[in-house]
Amino acid sequence: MSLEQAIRGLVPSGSLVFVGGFGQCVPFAAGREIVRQGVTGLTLCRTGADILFDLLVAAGAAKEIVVGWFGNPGIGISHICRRALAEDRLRLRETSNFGLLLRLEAAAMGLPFLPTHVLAEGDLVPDGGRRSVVCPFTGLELTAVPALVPDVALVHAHRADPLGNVQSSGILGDTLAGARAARRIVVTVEKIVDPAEIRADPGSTILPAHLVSAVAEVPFGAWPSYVDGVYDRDDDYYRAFDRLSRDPAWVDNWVQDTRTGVAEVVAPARKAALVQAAHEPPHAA
Amino acid sequence: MSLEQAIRGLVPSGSLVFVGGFGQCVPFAAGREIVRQGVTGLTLCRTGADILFDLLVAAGAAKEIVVGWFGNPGIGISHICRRALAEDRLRLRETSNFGLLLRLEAAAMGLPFLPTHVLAEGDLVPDGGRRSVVCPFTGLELTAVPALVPDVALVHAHRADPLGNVQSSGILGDTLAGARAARRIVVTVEKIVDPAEIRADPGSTILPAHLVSAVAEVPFGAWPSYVDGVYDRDDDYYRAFDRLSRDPAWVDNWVQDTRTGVAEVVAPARKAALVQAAHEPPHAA
Amino acid sequence: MQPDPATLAMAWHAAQDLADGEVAFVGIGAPGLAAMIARRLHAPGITMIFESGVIGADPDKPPLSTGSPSVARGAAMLGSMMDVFAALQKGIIDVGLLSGAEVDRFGNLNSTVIGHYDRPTVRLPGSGGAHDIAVLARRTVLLMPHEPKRFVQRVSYVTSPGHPGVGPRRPGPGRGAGPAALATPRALFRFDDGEMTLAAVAPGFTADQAVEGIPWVVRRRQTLASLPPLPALDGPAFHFMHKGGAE
Amino acid sequence: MQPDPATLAMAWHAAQDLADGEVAFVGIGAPGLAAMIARRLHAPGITMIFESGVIGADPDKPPLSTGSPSVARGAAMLGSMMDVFAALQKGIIDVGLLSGAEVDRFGNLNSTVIGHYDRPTVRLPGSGGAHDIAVLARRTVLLMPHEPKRFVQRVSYVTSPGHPGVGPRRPGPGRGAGPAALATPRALFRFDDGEMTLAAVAPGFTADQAVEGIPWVVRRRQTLASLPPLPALDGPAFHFMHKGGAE
Repeated sequence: MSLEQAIRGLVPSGSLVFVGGFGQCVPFAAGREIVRQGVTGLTLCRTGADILFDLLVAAGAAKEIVVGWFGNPGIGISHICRRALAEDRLRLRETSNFGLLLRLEAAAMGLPFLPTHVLAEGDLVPDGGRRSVVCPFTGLELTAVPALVPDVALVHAHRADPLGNVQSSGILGDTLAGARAARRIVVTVEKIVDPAEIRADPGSTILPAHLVSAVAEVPFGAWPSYVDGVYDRDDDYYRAFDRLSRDPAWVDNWVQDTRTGVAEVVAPARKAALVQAAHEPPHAA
Repeated sequence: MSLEQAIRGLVPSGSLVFVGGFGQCVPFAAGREIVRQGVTGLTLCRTGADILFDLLVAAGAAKEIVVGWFGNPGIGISHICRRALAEDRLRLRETSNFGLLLRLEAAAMGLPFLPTHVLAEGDLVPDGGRRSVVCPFTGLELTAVPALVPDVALVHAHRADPLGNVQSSGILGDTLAGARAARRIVVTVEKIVDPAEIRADPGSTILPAHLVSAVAEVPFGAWPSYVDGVYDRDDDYYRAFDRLSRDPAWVDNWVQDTRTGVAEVVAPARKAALVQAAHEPPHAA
Repeated sequence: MQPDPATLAMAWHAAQDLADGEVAFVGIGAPGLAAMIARRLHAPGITMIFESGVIGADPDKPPLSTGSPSVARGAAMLGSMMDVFAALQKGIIDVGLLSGAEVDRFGNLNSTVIGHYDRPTVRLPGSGGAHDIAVLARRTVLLMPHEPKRFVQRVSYVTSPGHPGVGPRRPGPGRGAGPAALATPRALFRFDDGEMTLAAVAPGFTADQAVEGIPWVVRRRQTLASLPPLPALDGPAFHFMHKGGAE
Repeated sequence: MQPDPATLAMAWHAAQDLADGEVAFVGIGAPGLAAMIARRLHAPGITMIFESGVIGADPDKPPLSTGSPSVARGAAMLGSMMDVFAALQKGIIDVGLLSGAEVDRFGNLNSTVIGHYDRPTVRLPGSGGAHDIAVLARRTVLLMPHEPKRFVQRVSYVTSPGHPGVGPRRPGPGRGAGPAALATPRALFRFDDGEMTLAAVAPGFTADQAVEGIPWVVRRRQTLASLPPLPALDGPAFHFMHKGGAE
């Protein structure tokens, strides 16, 4: 299935969308396709939002975010979300990262809630309100967090077979919790491979075909984030974004360039540099 | 640390012991050392018991088992445990495999209980009694299972560095849930390797050093179970055990041979055959 | 270890209820065999899940245990036990294949004790994942040898709940629809209104033989179907059973 | 991106509270830097855990984010986010290193909003894992630049709870002991009786300078210790900061 078809069929306007990726494998290509198709009214969720959230908010695709953190990871705040919040174009439902992770984990486990020791103190009110639950064995009072069931999860990974058995490596963060929590999973991969290649190394499979609704090959589909051992993070892009995204005019152009496909053209030399950096041995001098 | 020291220091009589391994990597060497040292009064737990439980029960090391299933996996019942139960030498606390897994998972997550949809119907009464918990968001009534916190988990794996970073592959089953649930972890491995080898492939690490109290090199330490890609399961042993273990005299000899170390001497030809079988490609003709 | 012809027939009959593309939670022995046969014949896209955490298994011979090397080799994914039970509890497993020492007319299974719990006549290995599969799979298919002592009015211990005895089990959150079929070497039963009902008979057996020895008057559908004959044992579907080596 | 000298000093002072063999839950920026410095000097056996799931990280340069390639490369284990938060909730993480936009005299941290929640003056990125670390780590060490506006009597929003304001935080199941220390570029504070208390001063600063601008009368220990001087920037401890390339 092409990415165009997958998004058109599986990410209708108004969906609750889990956005996978943690540092690496952020599904930028899928996000750009959502922008191109003019999808609207999405609610986005994950623990810590990457700048892909900014694109979807700036383009008017997302009206709400459910997160533990939002910003430019390791660099600073989200200028785009901050403006959208101030202008009431965006609704924010926030919790802590662990709180959000447990909401996804509850859904992945088929449970309506999970208990936890966090979110009982301080001003963070869990989504759904602060509710407690008492352990029937110890009498200990815990906080309950309600399951969060995304309509669809977007995941980028290293490779998959045409059936949808997906393999990856490196940092996964909350990607699998969110994917397993969702009703459907749409996957982009660097490479579609033969099923025999997957079955020769089943320990590397992170999602089985029966959970995956669509898989599309999109090389460099996580750029400007990275794919462990394939290409490195484009840190320059993230740094520049902090500066550029303060300017609404630049943001409008960026959205426009995304719609026309210009925004995702990576210069060959830059691609080569990112690929080379990913192949340096650890702790190289 | 030697296995002898690890068991002496970390598995005192009376401990609640999680026994890792699921088909593969059953920690037989550690179990045999427990028998040799004359440890007594243990409670053993895991989802489905392997015949290592039979050895520990027959030797008088274990007085109680907390399981979802006990027997000779894929072959039949446990003649040894059946006799011990009938003769009141053994106490059984049983639940379903998922129920037991959730008890370990609760402990691994630092929670006193977890909710579940199972164990509400039928005659299986969860350990700690049947208690319900109501979801404060949906009003749905669920069953609560109490955390099970082993004093120590026994794990066999492929390799570890001297610090205790442990790597494995293949079927893990409930091994990591039980290990994370426990207060201490004692690990035997086929091979101790350099820390650099572990850090060159951090995706294969299943347990980090800070959770591991002791690690000892014991090649063939999972026999007669197997180690994925190293040596295969000694199915003949398991089959013969079903017949032999019906005879109390044979069982007494077996315990005696374990105490003297004779029981774990594997004939070189048999070793070679099991190693060779593990290196056949999948679906070989 | 080759299965005997009666076990094979039972697995073949159970396989009739498995459709292509379904996700099946299976165990060792006859339940696994049923899925392996379906996968090699009419349901090549079936996904076999074992409680050991193996997903999309494709054993090249009948495995001795759910943790055997042949279960892992050539599988689509090696997950954890929690992965597969969480999926089961989430309600996304189409069918669970189950057996037990005893079954009753409502599909309750006993794999715990025969006789009194504290002083049993026969102590069995216990639930394992059977209770969980019975409660959580969208539907279950039961496999029972045609041994009349295994069929009882009411099992002495309900390890794996079937239908409630007053109509069919009601599915809901964390709750599947219960037994859809029960396969024996002689017949396939359905659970019309939640009660075991003879639905189809294997070639060479009469309806009376299909229920022979079962200690209650077994309901029968008005029109009984015929089960397809067991494919030739030397055909490609059963090639996998003739392999030697480790299991 | 090399840290400025003040950030470096703050990290160095926080590192004084980290002992060899401890397990530290760290983030990006100054908290991670503190653990990296400790690991290269007095605490080589420290285990650094990032919320991205990376355990025993050994970044060869200060990473840009917790999910950066340099966090994964050369680590002891790549786990999941659930692995590391579950360990945190289990109470086995010795120390969490935290920062925030504002801190108050009881060690409460704000990283959510300045001003009213619905119409904030400044909207910050939110908790991330900070709330969870503050509640669950056995103890926390806070890092704050010496910017007086960041020190307030009471934070306007408690993202990450500190001490309750009436004595020290009581540890218990799923509940750590709270802030043990707060490091600035000028000093190290302790939380005697749950209140921020000047305990040690960095070379070149007086006690008065250590609390300069903080809008309440900061408690001081009777005897103030001296913090060790920052090691030479061109020494081996800081070699890792001079590397280029992707982070």
